[in-house]
Amino acid sequence: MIVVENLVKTFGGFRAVDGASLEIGAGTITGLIGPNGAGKTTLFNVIAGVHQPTAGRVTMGGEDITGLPPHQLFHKGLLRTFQIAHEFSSMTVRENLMMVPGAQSGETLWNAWFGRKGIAEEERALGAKADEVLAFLTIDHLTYEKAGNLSGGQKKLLELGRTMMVDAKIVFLDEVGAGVNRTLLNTIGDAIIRLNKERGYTFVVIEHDMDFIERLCDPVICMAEGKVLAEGTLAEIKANEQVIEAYLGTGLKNKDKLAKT
Amino acid sequence: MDYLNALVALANFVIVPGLAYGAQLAIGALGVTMIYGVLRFSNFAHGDTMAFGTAITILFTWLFQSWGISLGPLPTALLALPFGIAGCALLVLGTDRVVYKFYRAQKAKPVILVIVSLGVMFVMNGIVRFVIGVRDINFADGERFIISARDFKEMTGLDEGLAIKTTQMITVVVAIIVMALLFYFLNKTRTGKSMRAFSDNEDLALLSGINPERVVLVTWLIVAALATTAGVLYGLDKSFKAFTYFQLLLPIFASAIVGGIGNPVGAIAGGFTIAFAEVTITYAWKKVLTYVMPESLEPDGLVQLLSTDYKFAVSFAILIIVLLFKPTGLFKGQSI
Amino acid sequence: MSEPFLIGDTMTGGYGKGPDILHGCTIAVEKGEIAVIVGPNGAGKSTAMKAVFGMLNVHSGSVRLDGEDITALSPQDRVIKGMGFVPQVRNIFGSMTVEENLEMGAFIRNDDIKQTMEQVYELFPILRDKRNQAAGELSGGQRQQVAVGRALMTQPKVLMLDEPTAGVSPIVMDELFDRIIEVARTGIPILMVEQNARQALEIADKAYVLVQGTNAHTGTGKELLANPEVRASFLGG
Amino acid sequence: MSFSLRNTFLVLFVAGLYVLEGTTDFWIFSGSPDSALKMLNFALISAIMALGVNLQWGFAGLFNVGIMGFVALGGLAAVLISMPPTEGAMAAGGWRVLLGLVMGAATIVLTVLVRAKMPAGTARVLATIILLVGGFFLFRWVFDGGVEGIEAINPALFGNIGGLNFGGENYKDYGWMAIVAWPVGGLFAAAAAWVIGKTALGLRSDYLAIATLGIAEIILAVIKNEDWLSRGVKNVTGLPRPVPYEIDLQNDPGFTEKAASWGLDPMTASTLYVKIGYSLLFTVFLIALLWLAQRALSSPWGRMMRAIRDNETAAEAMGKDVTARHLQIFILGSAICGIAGAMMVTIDGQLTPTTYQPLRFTFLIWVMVIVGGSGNNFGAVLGGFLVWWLWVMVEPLGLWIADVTTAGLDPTNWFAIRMSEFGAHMRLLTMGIVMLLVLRFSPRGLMPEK
Amino acid sequence: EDVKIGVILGFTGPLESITPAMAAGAELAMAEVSESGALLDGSTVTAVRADSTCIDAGAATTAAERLITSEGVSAIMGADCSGVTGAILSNVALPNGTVMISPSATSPGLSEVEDNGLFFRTSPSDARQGEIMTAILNDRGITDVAVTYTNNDYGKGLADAFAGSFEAAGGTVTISAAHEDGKADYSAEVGALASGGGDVLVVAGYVDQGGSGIVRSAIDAGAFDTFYFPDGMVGTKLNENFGSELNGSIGSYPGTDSEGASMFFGLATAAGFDGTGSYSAESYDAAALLMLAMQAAGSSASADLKDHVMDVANAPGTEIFPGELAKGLELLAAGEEINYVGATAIELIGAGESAGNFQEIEFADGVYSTVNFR
Ligand SMILES: Nc1ncnc2c1ncn2[C@@H]1O[C@H](COP(=O)(O)OP(=O)(O)OP(=O)(O)O)[C@@H](O)[C@H]1O
Ligand SMILES: Nc1ncnc2c1ncn2[C@@H]1O[C@H](COP(=O)(O)OP(=O)(O)OP(=O)(O)O)[C@@H](O)[C@H]1O
Ligand SMILES: CC(C)C[C@H](N)C(=O)O
Ligand SMILES: [Mg+2]
Ligand SMILES: [Mg+2]
Repeated sequence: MIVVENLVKTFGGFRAVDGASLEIGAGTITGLIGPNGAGKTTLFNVIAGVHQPTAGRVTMGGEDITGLPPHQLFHKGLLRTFQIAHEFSSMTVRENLMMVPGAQSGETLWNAWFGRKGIAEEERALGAKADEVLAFLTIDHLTYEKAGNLSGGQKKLLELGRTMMVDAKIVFLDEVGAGVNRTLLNTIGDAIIRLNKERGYTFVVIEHDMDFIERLCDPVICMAEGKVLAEGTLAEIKANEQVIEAYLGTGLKNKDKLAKT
Repeated sequence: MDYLNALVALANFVIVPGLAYGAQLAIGALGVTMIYGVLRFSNFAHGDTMAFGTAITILFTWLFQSWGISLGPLPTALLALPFGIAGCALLVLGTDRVVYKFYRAQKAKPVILVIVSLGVMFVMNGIVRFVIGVRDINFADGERFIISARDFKEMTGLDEGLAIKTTQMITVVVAIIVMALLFYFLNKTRTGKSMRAFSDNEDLALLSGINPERVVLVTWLIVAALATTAGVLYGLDKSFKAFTYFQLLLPIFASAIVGGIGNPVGAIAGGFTIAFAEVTITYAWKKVLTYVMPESLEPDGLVQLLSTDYKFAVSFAILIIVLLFKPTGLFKGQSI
Repeated sequence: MSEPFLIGDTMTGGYGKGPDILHGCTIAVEKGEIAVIVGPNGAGKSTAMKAVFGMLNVHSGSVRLDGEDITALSPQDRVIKGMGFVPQVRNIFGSMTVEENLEMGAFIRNDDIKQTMEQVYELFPILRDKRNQAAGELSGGQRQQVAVGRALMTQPKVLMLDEPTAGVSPIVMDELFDRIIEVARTGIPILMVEQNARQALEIADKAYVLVQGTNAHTGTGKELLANPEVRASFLGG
Repeated sequence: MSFSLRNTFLVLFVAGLYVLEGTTDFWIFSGSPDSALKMLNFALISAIMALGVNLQWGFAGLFNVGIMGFVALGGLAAVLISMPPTEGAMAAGGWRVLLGLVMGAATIVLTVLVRAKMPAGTARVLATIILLVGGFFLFRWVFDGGVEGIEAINPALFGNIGGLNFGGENYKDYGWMAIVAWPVGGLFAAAAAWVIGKTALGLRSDYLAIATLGIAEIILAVIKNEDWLSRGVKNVTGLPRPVPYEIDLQNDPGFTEKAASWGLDPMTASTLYVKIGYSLLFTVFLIALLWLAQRALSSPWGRMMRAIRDNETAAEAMGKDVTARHLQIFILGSAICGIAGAMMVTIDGQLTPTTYQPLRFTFLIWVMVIVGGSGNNFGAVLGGFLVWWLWVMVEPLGLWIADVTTAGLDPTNWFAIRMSEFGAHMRLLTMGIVMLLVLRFSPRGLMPEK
Repeated sequence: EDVKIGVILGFTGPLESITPAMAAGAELAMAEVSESGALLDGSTVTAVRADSTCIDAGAATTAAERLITSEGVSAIMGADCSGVTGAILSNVALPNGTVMISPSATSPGLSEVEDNGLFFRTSPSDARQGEIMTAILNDRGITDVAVTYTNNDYGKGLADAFAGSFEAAGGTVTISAAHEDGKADYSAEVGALASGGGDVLVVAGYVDQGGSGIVRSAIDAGAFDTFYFPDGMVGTKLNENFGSELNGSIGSYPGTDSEGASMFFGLATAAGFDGTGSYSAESYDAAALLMLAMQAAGSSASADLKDHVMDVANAPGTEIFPGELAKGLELLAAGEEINYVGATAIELIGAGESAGNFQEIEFADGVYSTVNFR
């Protein structure tokens, strides 16, 4: 679905992504892991059009999408969430969701002025959809709260909720799990699986929680220092020496100092 | 062909005035940039703050003159400057207490503070005029020239003169010293760094034990010093008039922003950029070219890219072009 | 039972004029111990931490540090009393370099900070490489490391961490927890909110489950880990 | 929409200020309906400007500090549309000027095309330079000649190309052309906004601010110095107007009779008649614009704009074309300012470029928006009315304060002497104090955004 | 009766520093009349001030509106700047039928403006001054001059008028560059002017505005040694600011060697203000003319007095000087004719503007003095 070829992104001499090549198969839930600063988010940002690549090419379903601006990619069915939540803070939670779908007829000025009827219908449908998503994410009690007042985790949920408002082809999730309660995260995982199975969304998931990756992802790609370090099933990755050394580690060393009770 | 005369003419009409004016703008811009950098708003009252500090300085200058105290070749106003700064500091600290503090506590948006500063500007405007009146005041004394155009011609035997005024020299020297001090202060000292921390993330600064009141206090003290110094140097070089100081605001803002607002080095660079843009773009090259070109090719027109009518338009055009290529100013400034 | 070193006792309060978020919630930590707070999103965990740090209107209940009532103190004064805090969001100085962030952490200290800084760099080696880079340009996990490093620079008497491991890689998380254990064992109490709850509860001496601003469960880390109800509703089974 | 009690009170309060001005001479009020209506007319224009700025700032977070430029462009339109053409100007150089302008534009288009066609490299740079420099000189040669021709036509009175009014000598009978000029003023401003937006909208907050400020200065420099266009600083006076002239009314027996039947003398009746005429016209425009703005704000379009204002990156990722939207709203807001600018020139009856000072035409409008409550259309309009009232009334207010503070003082007292010299300057001081007080007690504006 | 006269001047804004002396001049005349008790059987005159801001037509017309409709002023002494004067005239004075006498609006455009006989000025149109300047320069054999003017209708109008007549007389204007008032720095203008060259720099600006800034900058850089100062530049401020640096420079401004001028200076000094300030004398005359016209009309209403302004200002009749307003009023009351000469030897021509008597000045020993009258 997405093919990344020799992608390079530098920030004033520093190569954040350094010749990464990878493929994301249609219909998969691909996990993307790697140490902090490996370039995962930067890779996302380049694919999603936030940054212009220094070199390399990105194609989506065969079409060259290198350097297209984010709003165009959105209309091609490419959605993403942000690692650091980007809510619309002075709008209500419900509005945050309702604004997402593209091509709303009420988004042209002419219709806003003179096309009240049709818009009202559309709005009702959007509202219903938003309420559904909020209920699913268990934050329906906050429907009319300003998004800026949400707790850290709630904002993360809202990020995810936005991707559920439209029919996407491919969704990039940047650490949706960080800061989200694990029980809820399981529910989110279920939803991702369902969207993947029932609606055929492709997912790319950055996550540091191995349990979550394990439940969802196949294949898994591990990046380090801007390059792809390893690729395969999670089991294969977990067994990879380099990955263990750079990323997974071998558990707590100070176990002995813990309370004995 | 006479390169020497051409060079002197260019220096006299472009380089020297550009340097002095640039330095005046730069010190003004430093004050604006400090407030922006730490307190995060564009202070429209800065021009009038400068006027107030200068007015106090002038009052003290008159006092000293009446006592017969002087600095010899240097203007007496330099002696009065510390008193002006002190007066100005009292004013801005009082303003902060009465006005700005409230909005800080409210965590008001920067634009609210901008408009509030507009209100403060009106009030200070009134105060300055009450204190010293609306007239043009010339308070420079001491030696006016380091070298005057006439003396230069006599000395060198050239056709063109080169004039360097005492005030121009003082301005440039002071600008360099002030910039160096400020740069050192902000980047190397603990108080300076704590000010930057405060401007970056107020809550976290609190959690690091930085005392916000102190940061604000120090900022205003520095601003008072910068504003008064800029105002006095400008007033010495040209003259003091309340209305002109208000008008100075525009080029000062332009300097701060083109250099990269919030960045002291940028303020300096911006000051000189704006000054030279104004002076050079509309310069009529006829005089210089007459010396350089062979007689047969001497220009009969003025050889002026654009008439001086467009002086501001052009300097602003340059500013916009700079911003298009460097969207946060010459030296990466902040943006909220 | 003697008074814990730091205790936020039956606190009730909320943001500004808004509704109460905390309803008689109590959190405490003993010297040398690690206390962990878990709970669903929006339960009020961060709010409780902020309340202990005096960044919120607490209109009933009190906060006591080492037996002294500090309810009325400003956050700054609490820093001076030796409390250190890493908030959940906006926890770095984005425009300042990594090193300057650390220096700011040590703002209230007047002694030599070189050694502490060295320790932080050892704990988070990546920060040494990035010492002259603006913290705002770091990756999510790196920022988190800066945030924790900044708090450690204070050499606090008690350390409060709001989700320190959000977004950090497993290896760094392990190292962080290792370090937290070490710090705690030197006698500095640690109060921490965590969503990586299972790992956190494993190292917790004491744990609180917060739901809707009240204490739902309290016990040792092991007890809560073993509690099937807690597991199902808060730890993801 | 439901108005809260507080808002109703505020509206009544501000309305009351105007009513008092017109009915009682108590305190600082004049008790003159004429004066109240005059203030009302300018307040209506100010409110329209505030609406435009609120659209840009309140809806989209665009920091436009170049309002003055757009207002001035609107004024220029009023001259170019409603004045008659200067006789012989087209022949003397008008065509040549037009040709020059077309050639100037063609040079730019050509350069852009050539740059698009040619591969990057020295050759392209060279071609660009040759095209631009050559084009510039050609343009100047054609253009300057035309300008000279036009400016030579009776410079003390004309020296400009004039406008499109086809009334010729009797152009004042075609006063309705002034109304046509208002929307054209909007178009002028919109066209300028399009160019500015295309180049500068990528800049953030304060940088955009200084860019717009600069562009306003550039626009003004052109209006001040291109005498062939609208006489530059020599001003154009005697613009036609959409309402009758007082003198004509006074000389119209029908009107004087009517006036007498209302118990008014012809003078008073005529001045009131004219002012009310303007008020009605402006009110129609204001209400129409307010309706459009309000409807847009409460639609999905408005929601999208607010989202963009809150977080551009996220809005972009959610498929919203932030650049295009910014451009759209920048053009709209500027156009509204242009309309207001044309109205202002019409009611003044003259275009005086030196009038355009940032303090009055940019910052005062900002004060209106912020004091009224940014993000709230009604707030902006209310702010327009209140702040304009203040701007005018601080003069008597200031004098009153000066009087009160020196009452009972011996006139030789130093304070009294200082105050008597200073009286007029109480104006700005008072303005500042009142502004600070308003913002102190409602820091988010009188009618904050919900 | 208490007659009210509006005094609309730019008390705040770019001309704020010359305005007080102008207002004082006008009010001096009013005080003189009030004290005499000779006006319309013992009426007193009160000045009502309003701020024209000099630049903001909106604010100025609103202020004027209030003066007329609320304060009920009979006539207006003002406004000062040509731009706002035109605005007030066509938007307020005309509809309300109020007489305006401006002391200082000199733009040639105002001669042609539609005024219904309501507008007068005690200053000459700049078209006239252009000719005078040419004559003075020609007499001194100066053929090459550079010109700088303040960028408004006054400056531009004067510069154009001057350039027209100077070039027609065979002179050369090497460069004509505008300067904006109240700006921070004039090096660019001076640079361009110096490049243009010329024997004399003509500064068509305001003395306490950009004009002085240009002069300062030009002297400091050694660009020009001799200057020509038209009306807006002549003031004691020049002596104070530049002193002997200006030795050899020349200029011209409205005025005569009439005793009137010196009498007015004396009165002003006694009243505690500087009568030599720009347009202070013209303001005195403007106010005086209004009151004399009232007396002649036997009514303080504008509709009546407008037809008498020209009569009292011009011959024939007994000459009236500053300080002699009471005498004028009495003569008028007795049905005799007067010829008000006033502080500026005023003579109204054409559409009611001063014919323009100019005095030629020259700097020597750091002060200027009148050397000739034209
Ligand atoms: N704007 C920037 N300027 C300079 N360096 C940057 C910038 N953005 C990212 N970097 C650097 O690029 C590297 C990759 O960052 P990135 O955010 O892609 O990491 P990541 O893999 O997402 O890490 P994490 O798991 O911590 O989120 C980091 O070392 C970071 O410091
Ligand atoms: N600044 C604020 N103003 C008003 N309400 C707030 C604010 N911050 C948080 N809240 C509300 O308080 C409640 C508790 O928030 P808090 O941040 O304490 O949750 P939390 O337990 O830390 O959740 P998470 O695990 O998601 O971080 C939430 O419902 C949230 O909407
Ligand atoms: C007050 C004067 C200097 C005004 C000037 N003569 C003008 O017409 O604008
Ligand atoms: Mg990341
Ligand atoms: Mg939290």
